[in-house]
Amino acid sequence: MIRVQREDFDPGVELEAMTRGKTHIGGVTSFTGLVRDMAGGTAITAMTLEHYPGMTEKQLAEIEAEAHRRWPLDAVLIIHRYGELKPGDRIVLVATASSHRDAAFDSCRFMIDWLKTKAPFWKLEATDAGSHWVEAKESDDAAADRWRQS
Amino acid sequence: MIRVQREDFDPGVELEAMTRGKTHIGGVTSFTGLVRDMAGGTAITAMTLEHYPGMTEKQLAEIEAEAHRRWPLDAVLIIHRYGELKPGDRIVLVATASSHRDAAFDSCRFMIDWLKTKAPFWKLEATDAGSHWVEAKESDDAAADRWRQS
Amino acid sequence: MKLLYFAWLRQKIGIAEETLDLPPGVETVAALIDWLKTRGPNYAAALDNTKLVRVAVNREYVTYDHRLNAGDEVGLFPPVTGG
Amino acid sequence: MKLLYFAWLRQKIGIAEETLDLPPGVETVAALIDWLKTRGPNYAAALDNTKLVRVAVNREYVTYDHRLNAGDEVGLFPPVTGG
Repeated sequence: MIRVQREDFDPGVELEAMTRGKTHIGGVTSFTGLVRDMAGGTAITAMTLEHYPGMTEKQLAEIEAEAHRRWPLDAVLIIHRYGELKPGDRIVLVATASSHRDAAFDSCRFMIDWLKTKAPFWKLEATDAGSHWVEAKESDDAAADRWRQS
Repeated sequence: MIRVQREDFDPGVELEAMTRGKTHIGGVTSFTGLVRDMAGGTAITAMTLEHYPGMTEKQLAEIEAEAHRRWPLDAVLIIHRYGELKPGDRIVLVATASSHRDAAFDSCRFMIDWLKTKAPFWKLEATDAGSHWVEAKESDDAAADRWRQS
Repeated sequence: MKLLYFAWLRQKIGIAEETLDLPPGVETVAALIDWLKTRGPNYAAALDNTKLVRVAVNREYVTYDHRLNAGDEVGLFPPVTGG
Repeated sequence: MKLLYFAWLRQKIGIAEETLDLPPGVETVAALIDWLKTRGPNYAAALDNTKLVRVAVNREYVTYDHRLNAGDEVGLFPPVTGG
């Protein structure tokens, strides 16, 4: 399941809903991304997430579908927020459930790695010295490349 | 933090408590293990987890300490239940928080892999045909071996 | 054709979206970007370094040699930084 | 010395724990297990296949050549299956 929303979410409620009644699930792996209070030695006062309505959902749905193609998964969840956030706020939750632990871990990591390079979101960081757009990281491209199939 | 308990736990509450006030954390990876309703084609009606009080906590604390030695982690959580559980019930939660996504993923997987081969817990599965002790899996030994350092 | 701009690309151009007819002779994404750059210094500044300009047509990523159609929705934006 | 048994090893032996003096001549884990097997068919059945018997002394894993002391807590159990 895919959700793009302004509001916060409760990881406990979401993970519970994801597995409820599916007693063949053996494990759930999740990654929650949070707004950090510092970036490159500068204090962050706020972070605004812009997205591309319509395309964002489409890209996330493709990532979800790709995870299902690659691993035997019983459930997939991606929730990503947009709008203005504060340090410590939740940004994203990705979670996968499987009867196999390795599948749950690999697919969860795959999804956050791909999301970071494919889902159209942009972070604007506000500091006391003004605001600036976060630059894409080469390490994120490298992380996504790990999952490329020949 | 380590907890060995009979009672259920709420992953949302636990993950929230783990990161509260620590706004330098960038990501939290968690793995929740659940009781599966089937094992080798047989329906499971209940699962009883036995442990070695005192040693279990000691081994989990050593796994926590080893994770801190190997990765830059801001918080570590292991909760493991014992006693009688039903299909769908939570067994274990392991979670790690870091400013680095790769560290959070690797350390979380390390902890569950090591826990499965080192923490003194034993599963007794009940079926309509009687109950039996779960046998250790070679795949778990192989998973733990991934993390051995030369 | 509908054009959508995001993040600093949107800020540099000064608008979030615009609707226009596909200009004569503009058949590919690359040609569209070259043409947009002639529309003013704001467009030129935003689209100067095409290494930093990602393009989606109808909400799917495309390469610069992708051929455009009259009714396309074209999104132009910097490398993404979500997650 | 305190001995603790767990899981099917406990069930086969029939007790969860017992306290006894380190028998004369028993200096290692291996010797202790050999001695225990002489105490009855329940012990022999539980400890027959030492590939399946893990040993902890004072709550730390040890190998079979580990040397025992009088006040040790010795745990004997099958390979663990938690998580």
